[in-house]
Amino acid sequence: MSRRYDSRTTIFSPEGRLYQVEYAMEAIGNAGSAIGILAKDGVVLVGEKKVTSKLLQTSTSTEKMYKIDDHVACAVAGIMSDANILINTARVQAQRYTFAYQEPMPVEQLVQSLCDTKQGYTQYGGLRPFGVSFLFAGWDKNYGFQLYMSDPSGNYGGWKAAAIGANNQAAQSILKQDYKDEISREEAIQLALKVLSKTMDSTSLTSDKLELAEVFLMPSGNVKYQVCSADSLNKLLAKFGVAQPSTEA
Amino acid sequence: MARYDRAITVFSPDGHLFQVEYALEAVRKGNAAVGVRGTDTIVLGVEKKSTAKLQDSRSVRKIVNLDQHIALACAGLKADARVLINRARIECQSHRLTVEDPVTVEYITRYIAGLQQKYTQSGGVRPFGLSTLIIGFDPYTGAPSLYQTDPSGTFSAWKANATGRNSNSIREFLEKNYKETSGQETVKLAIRALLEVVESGGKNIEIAVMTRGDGLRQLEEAEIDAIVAEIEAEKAAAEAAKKAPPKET
Amino acid sequence: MEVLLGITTSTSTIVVASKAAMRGATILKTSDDKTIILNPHTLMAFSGEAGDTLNFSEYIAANTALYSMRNDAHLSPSATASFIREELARSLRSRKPYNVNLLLGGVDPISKEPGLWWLDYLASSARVPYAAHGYAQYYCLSILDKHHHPSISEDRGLEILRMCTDELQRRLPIDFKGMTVKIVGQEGIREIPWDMSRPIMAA
Amino acid sequence: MSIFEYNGSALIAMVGKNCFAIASDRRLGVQLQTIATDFQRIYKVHDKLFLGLSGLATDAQTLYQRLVFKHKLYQLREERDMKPETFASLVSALLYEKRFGPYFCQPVIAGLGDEDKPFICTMDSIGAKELAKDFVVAGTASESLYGACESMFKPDMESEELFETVSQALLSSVDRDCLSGWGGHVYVVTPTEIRERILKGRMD
Repeated sequence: MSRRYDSRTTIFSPEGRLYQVEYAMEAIGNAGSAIGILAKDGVVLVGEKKVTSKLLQTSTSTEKMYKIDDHVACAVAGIMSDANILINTARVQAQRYTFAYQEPMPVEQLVQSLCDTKQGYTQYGGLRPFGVSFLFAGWDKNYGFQLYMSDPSGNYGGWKAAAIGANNQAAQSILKQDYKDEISREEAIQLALKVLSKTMDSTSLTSDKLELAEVFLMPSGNVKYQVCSADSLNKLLAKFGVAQPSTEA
Repeated sequence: MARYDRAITVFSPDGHLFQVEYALEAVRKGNAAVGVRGTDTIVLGVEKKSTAKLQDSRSVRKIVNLDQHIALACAGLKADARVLINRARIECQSHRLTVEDPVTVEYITRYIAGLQQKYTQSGGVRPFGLSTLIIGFDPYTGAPSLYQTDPSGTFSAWKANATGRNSNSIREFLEKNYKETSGQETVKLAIRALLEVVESGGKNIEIAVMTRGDGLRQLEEAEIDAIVAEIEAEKAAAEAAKKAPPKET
Repeated sequence: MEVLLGITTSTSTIVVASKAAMRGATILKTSDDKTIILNPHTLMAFSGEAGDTLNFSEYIAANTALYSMRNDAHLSPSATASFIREELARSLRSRKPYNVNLLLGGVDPISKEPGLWWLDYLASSARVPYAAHGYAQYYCLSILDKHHHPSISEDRGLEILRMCTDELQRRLPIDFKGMTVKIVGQEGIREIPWDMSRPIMAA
Repeated sequence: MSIFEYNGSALIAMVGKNCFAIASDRRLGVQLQTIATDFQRIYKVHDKLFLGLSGLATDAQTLYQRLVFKHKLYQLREERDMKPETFASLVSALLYEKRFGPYFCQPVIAGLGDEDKPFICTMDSIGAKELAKDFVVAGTASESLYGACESMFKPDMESEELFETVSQALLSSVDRDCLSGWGGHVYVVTPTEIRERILKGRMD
């Protein structure tokens, strides 16, 4: 038997579909979800952490949010080991651009170059596609604040509000209903938390299961990426009344 | 069971290249695209999946420039398209640099088709899931041209053609209704062809018009709506005319 | 003996190059254009070794055009300057470096600010209010030191340029066959005629 | 003429009490011809770390760009700023990488390390580090800078006095050097603030 499992990359099915890519998307459907919302004065990213064990050392750094460059950050859903590779690629690509042009890489170009890498793995690169979806939040001088969503096929699109990961369809439909143009960052956070509280599997929304990050402009005109601390997250949850006490369940 | 369709793109005993055929299947699933050649105008039109309310329409353009005088529309996998377009754009500039002349439409078509062919015969890669329509005016003779390429790497010149979803019905329509037209008439013909398979209205259609000397221009949604309304009025008038005579007699 | 000059005004950047193409003491052409348009708001002037100048400039032009096409947005003049510097710096450490001196003039499409960059064949780059390459450095920089101010109008800029070209005509021992004068303004790039038929008396 | 003197430069870094100062001239020349009079030779790496690059301008610019690239990736991966000592080793490694075709640059590094302890250092063009407790100098004006610093330096100066000392040393030195000058650019860095000043001197 000389079945060659190696040297195979993703191939077309008789119906013209790329099953490997579709399965990769399936894998993401089970991952912790993330929501991104574009506001008029910034972009908000919220993610659901899957705490697997009490014994797990909670690291000080974030689990679902990563800074790509000073002006771009992303939220991840999917296989974390794959994501780490791609995040690293994105960071290097952003720095290469800065090296050549001495200015920050435009957000869409960064997303596009990363998606080209992803596309490569569905056509020639490796043996399987990357099992990761991303939400990118960023600011550049051409288009201001932007939010992009990308999936394992290498497709991407600009969005005003988007969800990836578990229950993303439910989340997306709530977003569609409740999103209004020109909302403020605070309203965006409220909306994101509300959506997450309705779509998350766990019954209570607590700060140890959540991550919240924002991209906005400081008075100096510099772009700031800020991760919300557990304390202020708790305050926000209480303020917006989405922290359902677990006794209720 | 011999899996001739699995080992990437090799002949089956009855002479099929399954991966290429399956890639064509992916094209048939893609959005419809149409190209119509007039005497002084060439028109590309694509079906637009109605963009979700929350999506940013800027990031979903499907008709793009390869160079100042060449444009391309395609049907199939969007991420594959990005990569192919990128390669073609590099070739356009590189050609200018080495021979100090812009590429002809045929040259760049041959280049793209050649690239697609390579991916049906090299090791460890799958074909591009893409058919493209390429338009432009010859930089030397000023002659308009329209070409089509498919996943196998075949290319051909057309007066009018379509690809993607339901392309057969569009092609039938064009075969029946094609006349050598110019200016606005060409635009109308392209839109009428698309309306054969697409729901009416500017938000479901993307149209780009190339005129001699002026380069490519994407039509605004309102402009398309106006033309669609005009077409519908004509249709209604024609039908009324058909019905009217028997009434009188 | 090639002349390159650049002057910024409050609204635009004026880029000037001599029209003579020379080889040794022989003038081969009197209508040489030593400038190249990179995008609607950026213009580059070049001098140096004959083959290198055009080859390098066209390479840069092709890459900026590719950038415009790929990203549906033009590079800003400052980003273009950085890109050129990087390419030139890489070439400097290669087997056969380009011998090209450059001036890059432009108007930023977003801030509308005019800018001028001076780059030499070693790929040192500096943003400056006015600059020159070649012999023009000796004759014109002192005039510009005295008369230039960042807030001058375009007309005043052209007046100062006239002083410079007069001085070049007066002092340079050869005829550089007139000047190509191009202006990168708020509405794009335009060329203006530059009459140099008026006899200039030697001092 | 040495290639190090092609563009002309003057750099100085000095330690004070829980603070440091780093200063440079502002001239970019091509031998005796002045090209720019506001040239940047000192770069901020992060809030407590500065880098000055003397020598050939093109190599200084290339080196700076490569260092930013590496430092930025470090910052993103480690989620913290680089210590001055680490950064010095990075610069040194990058320079030695080109041992047989060096960048014609002499860097000066100044920063606040652990517990805001000042750190200053210079190195030659192939990365041999030279650490000092008081001051370091580099560039075409380095000889006169040595003399000026030697006589003006006092240990444990407060930030304001440090600024005065560095500025005087710089201005008097570049006046004796025809390849550097056109005023100066001074940074005084304390644990809480960065003070940046442009000096006017003999503008010729």
